[in-house]
Amino acid sequence: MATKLSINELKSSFANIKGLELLIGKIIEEEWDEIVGPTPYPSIIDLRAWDHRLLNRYEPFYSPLCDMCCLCTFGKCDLTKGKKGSCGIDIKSQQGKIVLIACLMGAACHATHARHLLDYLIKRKGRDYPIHLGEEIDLEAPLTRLVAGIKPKKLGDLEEVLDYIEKQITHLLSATATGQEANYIDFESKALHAGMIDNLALEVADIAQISALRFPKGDPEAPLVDLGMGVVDKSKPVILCIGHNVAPGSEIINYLEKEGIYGSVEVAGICCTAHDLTRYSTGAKIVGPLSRQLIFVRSGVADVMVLDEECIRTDIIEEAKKVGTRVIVTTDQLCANLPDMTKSPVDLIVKEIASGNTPAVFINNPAKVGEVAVKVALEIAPSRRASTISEEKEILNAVLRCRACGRCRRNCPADLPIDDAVSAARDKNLDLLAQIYDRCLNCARCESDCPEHIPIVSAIRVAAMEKIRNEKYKVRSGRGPIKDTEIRNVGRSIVMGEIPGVIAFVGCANYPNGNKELVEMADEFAKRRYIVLASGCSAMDIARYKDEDGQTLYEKYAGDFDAGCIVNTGSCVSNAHIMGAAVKIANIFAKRKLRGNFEEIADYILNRIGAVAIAWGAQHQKAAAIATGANRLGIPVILGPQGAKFRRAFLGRQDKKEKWMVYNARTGEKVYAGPAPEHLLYVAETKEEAMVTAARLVMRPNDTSKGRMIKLSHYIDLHQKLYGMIPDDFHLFVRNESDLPITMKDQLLKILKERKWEPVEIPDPTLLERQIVRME
Amino acid sequence: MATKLSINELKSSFANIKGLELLIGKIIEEEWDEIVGPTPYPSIIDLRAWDHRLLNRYEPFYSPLCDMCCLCTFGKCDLTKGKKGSCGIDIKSQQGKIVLIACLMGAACHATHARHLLDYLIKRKGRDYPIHLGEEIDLEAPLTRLVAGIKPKKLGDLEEVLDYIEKQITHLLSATATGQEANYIDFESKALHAGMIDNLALEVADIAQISALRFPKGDPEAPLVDLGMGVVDKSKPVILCIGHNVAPGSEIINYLEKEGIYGSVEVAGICCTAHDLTRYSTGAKIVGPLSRQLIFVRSGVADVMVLDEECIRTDIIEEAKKVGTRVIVTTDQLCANLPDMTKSPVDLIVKEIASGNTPAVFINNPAKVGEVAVKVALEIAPSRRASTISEEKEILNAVLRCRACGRCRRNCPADLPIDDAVSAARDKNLDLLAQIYDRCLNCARCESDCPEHIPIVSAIRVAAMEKIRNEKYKVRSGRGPIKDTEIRNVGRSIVMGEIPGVIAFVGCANYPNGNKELVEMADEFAKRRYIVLASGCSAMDIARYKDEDGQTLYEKYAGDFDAGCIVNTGSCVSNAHIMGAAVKIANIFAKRKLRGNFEEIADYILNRIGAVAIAWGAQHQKAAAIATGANRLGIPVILGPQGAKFRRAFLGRQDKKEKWMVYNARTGEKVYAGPAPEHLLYVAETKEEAMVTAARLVMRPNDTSKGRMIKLSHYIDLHQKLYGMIPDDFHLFVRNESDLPITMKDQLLKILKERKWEPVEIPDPTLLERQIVRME
Amino acid sequence: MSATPWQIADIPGPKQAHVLRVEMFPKIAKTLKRPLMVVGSRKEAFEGNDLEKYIVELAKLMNSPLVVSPGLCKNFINFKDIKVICMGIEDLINRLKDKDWKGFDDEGNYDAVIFIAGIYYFQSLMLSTLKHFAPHLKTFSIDRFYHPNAEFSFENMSEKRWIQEIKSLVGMMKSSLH
Amino acid sequence: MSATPWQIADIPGPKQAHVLRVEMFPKIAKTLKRPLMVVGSRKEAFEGNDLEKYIVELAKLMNSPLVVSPGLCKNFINFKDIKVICMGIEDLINRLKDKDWKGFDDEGNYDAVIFIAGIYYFQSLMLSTLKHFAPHLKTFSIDRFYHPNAEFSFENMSEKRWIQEIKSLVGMMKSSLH
Ligand code: SF4
Ligand code: SF4
Ligand code: SF4
Ligand code: SF4
Ligand code: SF4
Ligand code: SF4
Ligand code: SF4
Ligand code: SF4
Repeated sequence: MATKLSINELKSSFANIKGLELLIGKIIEEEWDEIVGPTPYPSIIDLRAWDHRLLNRYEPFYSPLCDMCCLCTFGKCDLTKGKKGSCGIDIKSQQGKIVLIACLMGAACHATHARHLLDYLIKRKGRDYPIHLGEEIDLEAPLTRLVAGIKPKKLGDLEEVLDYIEKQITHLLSATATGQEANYIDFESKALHAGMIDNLALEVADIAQISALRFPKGDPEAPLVDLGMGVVDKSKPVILCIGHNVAPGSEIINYLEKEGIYGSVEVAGICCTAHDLTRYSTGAKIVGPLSRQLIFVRSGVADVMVLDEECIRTDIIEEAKKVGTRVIVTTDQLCANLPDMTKSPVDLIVKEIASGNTPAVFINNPAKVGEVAVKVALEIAPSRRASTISEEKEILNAVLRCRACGRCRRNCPADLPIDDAVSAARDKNLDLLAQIYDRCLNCARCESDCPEHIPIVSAIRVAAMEKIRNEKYKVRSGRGPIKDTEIRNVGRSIVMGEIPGVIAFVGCANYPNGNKELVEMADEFAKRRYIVLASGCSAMDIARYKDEDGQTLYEKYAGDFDAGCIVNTGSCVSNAHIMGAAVKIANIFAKRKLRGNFEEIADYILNRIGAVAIAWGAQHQKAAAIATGANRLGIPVILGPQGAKFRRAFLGRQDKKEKWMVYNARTGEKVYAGPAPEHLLYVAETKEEAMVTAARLVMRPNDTSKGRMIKLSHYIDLHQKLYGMIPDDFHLFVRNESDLPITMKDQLLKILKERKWEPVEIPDPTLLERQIVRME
Repeated sequence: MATKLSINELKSSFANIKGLELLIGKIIEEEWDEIVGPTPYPSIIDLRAWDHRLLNRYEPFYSPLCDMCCLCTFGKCDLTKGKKGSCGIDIKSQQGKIVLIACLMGAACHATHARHLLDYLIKRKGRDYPIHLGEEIDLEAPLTRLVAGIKPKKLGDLEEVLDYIEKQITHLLSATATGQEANYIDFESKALHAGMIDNLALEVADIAQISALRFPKGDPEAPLVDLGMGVVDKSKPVILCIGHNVAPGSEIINYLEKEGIYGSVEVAGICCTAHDLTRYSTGAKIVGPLSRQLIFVRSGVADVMVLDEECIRTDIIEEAKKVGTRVIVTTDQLCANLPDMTKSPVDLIVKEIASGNTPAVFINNPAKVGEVAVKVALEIAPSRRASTISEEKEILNAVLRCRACGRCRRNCPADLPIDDAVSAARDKNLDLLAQIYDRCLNCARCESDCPEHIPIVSAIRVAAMEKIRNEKYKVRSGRGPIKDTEIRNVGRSIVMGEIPGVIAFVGCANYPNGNKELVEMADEFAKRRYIVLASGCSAMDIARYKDEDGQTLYEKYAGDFDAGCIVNTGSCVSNAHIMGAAVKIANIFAKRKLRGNFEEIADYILNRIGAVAIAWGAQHQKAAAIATGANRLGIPVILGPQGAKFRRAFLGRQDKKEKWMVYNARTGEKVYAGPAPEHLLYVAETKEEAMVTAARLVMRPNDTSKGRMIKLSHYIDLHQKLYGMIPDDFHLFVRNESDLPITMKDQLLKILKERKWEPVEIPDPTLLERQIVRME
Repeated sequence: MSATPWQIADIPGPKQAHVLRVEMFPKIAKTLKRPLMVVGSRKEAFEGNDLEKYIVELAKLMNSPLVVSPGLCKNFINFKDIKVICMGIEDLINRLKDKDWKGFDDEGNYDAVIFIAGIYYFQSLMLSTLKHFAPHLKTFSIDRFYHPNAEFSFENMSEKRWIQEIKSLVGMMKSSLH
Repeated sequence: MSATPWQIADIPGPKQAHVLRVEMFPKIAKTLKRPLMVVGSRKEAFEGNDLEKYIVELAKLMNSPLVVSPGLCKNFINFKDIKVICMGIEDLINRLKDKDWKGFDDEGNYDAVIFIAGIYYFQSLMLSTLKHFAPHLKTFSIDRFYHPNAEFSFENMSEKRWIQEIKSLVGMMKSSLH
């Protein structure tokens, strides 16, 4: 402890990582007696053999978005059809490199976010503040135990995990420079490493904030909170938080509470910060995901906008200024060329901002942000200049200029028929524009290319005004981790296959057709008694629809980790708990050791746990990182059609029998186990394909016959319902007759005979030689 | 020390950073009594104010290489003429982001290289091994002291510097993701931070290896060693090392020495590893820079090729295999999908490789690499299959297929008239091809696009065979840092301007017209008694030319840090000593405090030290990082025309008087100090422009009249010689009449009068308010 | 109506599709030995017309099986005398790029793929995969968009005009066979 | 001889230069109020011809000063009746993109810039800067390369043909003035 004190005398932020050393020793030697597995804190190459195994079966499939490379001054190099760049690289390796860069950008976001949070929480609560996720959660940090090989007890213990993460990110980034890694397989191995590192960072961030702030701790009955474009009470002063880091937002609430005026000021959020605000306080409100950012800000409803980090429109400060909304940026991730007033006295800052002298400032201190934001909001709210009817008229007048040139559509990333909609609006029909509202990403690219400078997104807003006003939904606030008790309840059914699968809806809002398809998918799987999870923007978007009874899915289904329920884990960082749940099953139900034992656990999950993630609107580099991390752990991911722009999938080949051999751990024999799961990362063109593919990808070699029968019957049923036919490939998933759904048995048996099907054994499946005679 | 021991029991590579903690306390409290400046271990925002000052004067100038952005699944977004991307970003900020990514890739390379080296050296020598750079160097780590605010005594002390670096890189990378930093000014501030971090990593790497290996320690008379395509003795077994990390190469030499056979096996290198091999042992040979890699490997002269990291052609393993050269890759940066034999016994590996069963392997252990490489080389050398005359004929036959389609030229990054050369060769004239050899980058893009599949690069090799054989040069082995005594000798003359300037030739070999122009430039400045420095590929390329007397510049000029000398600092990481020399002048000569005192020192350098770097062939992301780091420290950099592909320059505007105001520290007044230095980062189209620009950029507000007179006279003289006229702008650099070169005084005075020139005061210049009343 | 990528920034590089005019197609089609028609999931394409019918006719005329993206295969399963395979397009492309793939009839890979009605950006990337990794295949887009990543592609045109073009394509194919 | 970027991969994006034919230029030139001619440093361009002479003539005909890149200004300093400025091109571009720049005669920025004889890749990027950041300027390349980043550019052509074109350009300009 003396050591730690001497460190505290150092002012630099870097010095914060000191003081850990003695503690680590303690944990390892005294507090966690689990034996250390083969790969604690794995280096880039420690898990390379596992990656190569995966990549041999699930080969990288590249769809280059660009044929050129422009990464060094030899470029641009044209890499079309076998041509190589000046550095000798070919398109495959170059695409692998680009994918790795994307995964690293994503992982770096989460690592930085985690570091910011941890620094903040340690400053507030101290390095010794305990990590505690609630009574029924002993396995507090499955990924940290698994990857880092430590059992974190205190906030301070997480610092060394972040040190490790930052080192790995640096080494991986280095490998993307010109003249480093040469082969796409090893680029993908590195991307898988980056993905694992990313997931670890997620966990660090979320368990830190759950422990130290007053978030729900794995509570299936986390409260229902307000969500939607219409939930903000404009009669009150409004503070809008955008981003991912809850620190400034929570300090706003702290300050309001301290002053006793919480409730008379609205605190609302967009993107994951919104999730975390409601986890911090049920009085906070969620406006919506990224895809509602621009329209909401343009409404001018916010008095003050507080930006933290990630997923913030680059032009949002300009947009805010236009409607008189004041802006505070709060982290080193987004300084926006604004004056740094961190060290100025609060009253001066408030005056500068409120007067409009300096309508946007940088304050790198969450507590100060809290006070300033509230004071400014209170001061300027009375004179707020929300959008007026005359402005709306002006917008609709601008629409008259449309000359149907079609440039807006051709610049729209979703290829939405916005030109037709604007033309129709010109002819006084606003319906098409209002329809676009549901599918629109709020990206404003249409606007950007309109030769008539028509404010198209504003026109969409005006056309959908009625809809927007009525957008009031309920979402279950993010509960965080799955309880150990829940794992004990369902672990067996999942591993045996009797719960047909765990389907997680994750990632961003870049959907091909708006959020409704997401809702339909979640509903379908919940109805079929899969376990449904959701996080991030997807968790919000699932709430953005009501059924005939006026209920959102969160009202319709319970929030347990159980068949037929829908769990909102929370913000993007809470994705850790989705991976974590799989890991927990392996540990709690199957008693597999976690500590530094990545390969074995991933092998377990790949072969036994029917979990699949659907990132239907994956857009950000973080989504690439999260998905790739899930893949390394043996969890397949399905992307929407825009996901092809990540440039890489991991695809299996049903038709290549030799790829589907596993060891039977009981005998050591290599046996054919069928294409299960068939792909690790797959891009589906439509929701129909996504659903049927998910139902297929939950199948695992370890399924019992009863489990397989259940999974197969959903697969076949969904296939019939959505494709109109029995699947061509169902026989590949039938090991013996008892795998067949009873109701269709005769019909299917006939087909099996036609297809010359023969039964195979159900192995105790593993890809790892060393699992063959398992010592436990 | 007990702490440290408990750590050593931990196996993970990560745990290596432990054990430092107590030491730091010691250093700070006991061993370095310099007061801590304002910014030890600066965060991203600690030096932002300095950056904004620089960026206000030297505004970012963007030349987009691509109008589109493809970084997330919203893309591609077209950003032409004011259009914004789906995330709201405009082209300026997007370009700032791309520049930041490049700088980070570069910084990550150096950080990773430094970490690899340090881990290796600590493993060999122990964490307590002293940092010692020779008798006349007390200021061992100017950048570390300046930036980190620590005085490293032992190898182990450097670990925390790398921790810091890795953290900064991660946070900066995070800011490049979609929806983070919004403004180009702050992207550039972050790029400057990345550059500074990069330079710090350079220093860590080089002082560690200089201390722990037997490198020259700042020796002006470091030995002359062999360099050139013709220096390798093919009659011996040949081991070729390519890359930047000397660990495996030095272990090859260790093993040869141990076995007593050093001298009977050739150890040669390409790229910076070659520099460092000769620093380790004068018996090693330098083949050349990156631009000789392909041709040399195709010659088949190497029996074994050992690859470490950075600047390695992605296809070089395939090329080596074609000529029977065996390959060992050695680091996590380049695994190349090769089997990991790190843990196999040496004899087995040797057998596998030598037999050709597994001609290329991955061995992640330098000592093992050393042994294996030697044994394989000895075994296979007798049957080496070097290129034969019949193959050469075959190549020249292929040339006959040329149909003069011109595709080769249009795919050549240097726009070389390779089509004409091949056509001429078809008509039996090989001269043009041989001329191309001198300018060719060895990138093979021409070949890659030839519809006739003519092996163009091989044809160049054959045509230049005679030249290649005779390429035997001498280069002074990299001496590393500048001695404190040298600084004392010349510090004053530099700061007063009486030594006209320090010109450093740095960076890669992507020259517009081959290396000869580089030689001419270096010669010109050395002749004029500037202090000339060189590093990396440039230091090699300066040696690749002999004068009438058969001497290279290294033979012609002494190796001191003094007027009219040429210093080879060494490999890329030795660039740290170029920055370091400037810092040392501020500290040793001017007694400015270093510790955590970045702003003041950078301000000092910018206003007083006439140093300029010329990166004539800057190609790699590392070059972008190094240059940007130099810029933050106040050192201008000139790039060759390809450098425009980095997409950003920092340009001053002579014609805007308000941009050139400085404080006079003596009085606090703001005074006009002239456009000195005019630019921070400038792309010159030709060597003439580079030379004249360098002569202009060495001018500093602090120059005494005598110093300014000397600088001006070189500037005017070079301008007349190369441009044919007196510069339009010389009057801007004349503060009073005594600044004028005596020999031209009358002529110049007349012009001054025409231009309505008026004298101004020579200030004690600074950009920092707090320097106005300086306390020392 | 010009040969610029439908989505403005969908510019892959120097290699971009040759413009395909309807009247060129029958001639080209004759040179193909094992063509494969692939229908994507751009559902709007099928509204208020008989596109399915023309597609099926075309496939029959070319003697090609029909792979239909899962989002739309229901529209095709009731046609007679035509082999309809309901399969994810990415999965299909992954097989097509493997020269040694056995095809749907075990007789080997195809020699040409004709795409229609795909979601533009997704289709573009699938064509990119084939452009880079399937030198053994010719690729055609007869969608209403100019697809730079195809080897031959229709120009951009309106939905209405496009249906006309498809109709006349069927007509020309018929007469070219007779 | 086609309007594809001279360096194959020099494809910036959707916006690429209109092809400029010699006969179009005199007409366009008449509409320009303050043109500026800029000569780059592609030294080979000046070998074995009188290019300097034609350039000077052209500049005079357009009433334009001549900015010459430092690598070549020696070739131009001896011409009479023409203002030759020897200035780094990047520095020049940096000023040109500033609408408020005063120009070389203190009368303000120019309205058009005509480039010739630049090093291709460098020239391309300087044109890119103007394309993005100088909407107030028209840019022309009359070099022998198609420069996509210019607003108007010659097509690719051989050195020989190009000199012919420049000559006839001078001729046409002359007769258009008389
Ligand atoms: S990294 Fe390689 S492919 Fe990319 S631009 Fe540089 S040389 Fe070309
Ligand atoms: S704002 Fe909506 S309609 Fe406009 S381009 Fe973006 S997604 Fe398309
Ligand atoms: S770009 Fe503008 S003018 Fe053209 S169709 Fe769209 S809204 Fe109308
Ligand atoms: S990779 Fe992206 S930035 Fe580079 S050339 Fe292609 S589209 Fe442009
Ligand atoms: S990062 Fe922004 S500009 Fe780039 S592709 Fe994504 S949305 Fe477009
Ligand atoms: S590309 Fe080949 S055929 Fe064409 S000119 Fe060059 S060498 Fe000759
Ligand atoms: S190898 Fe030489 S000639 Fe060929 S493209 Fe590269 S630089 Fe040009
Ligand atoms: S100078 Fe450039 S090319 Fe040469 S070794 Fe260093 S980074 Fe590589």
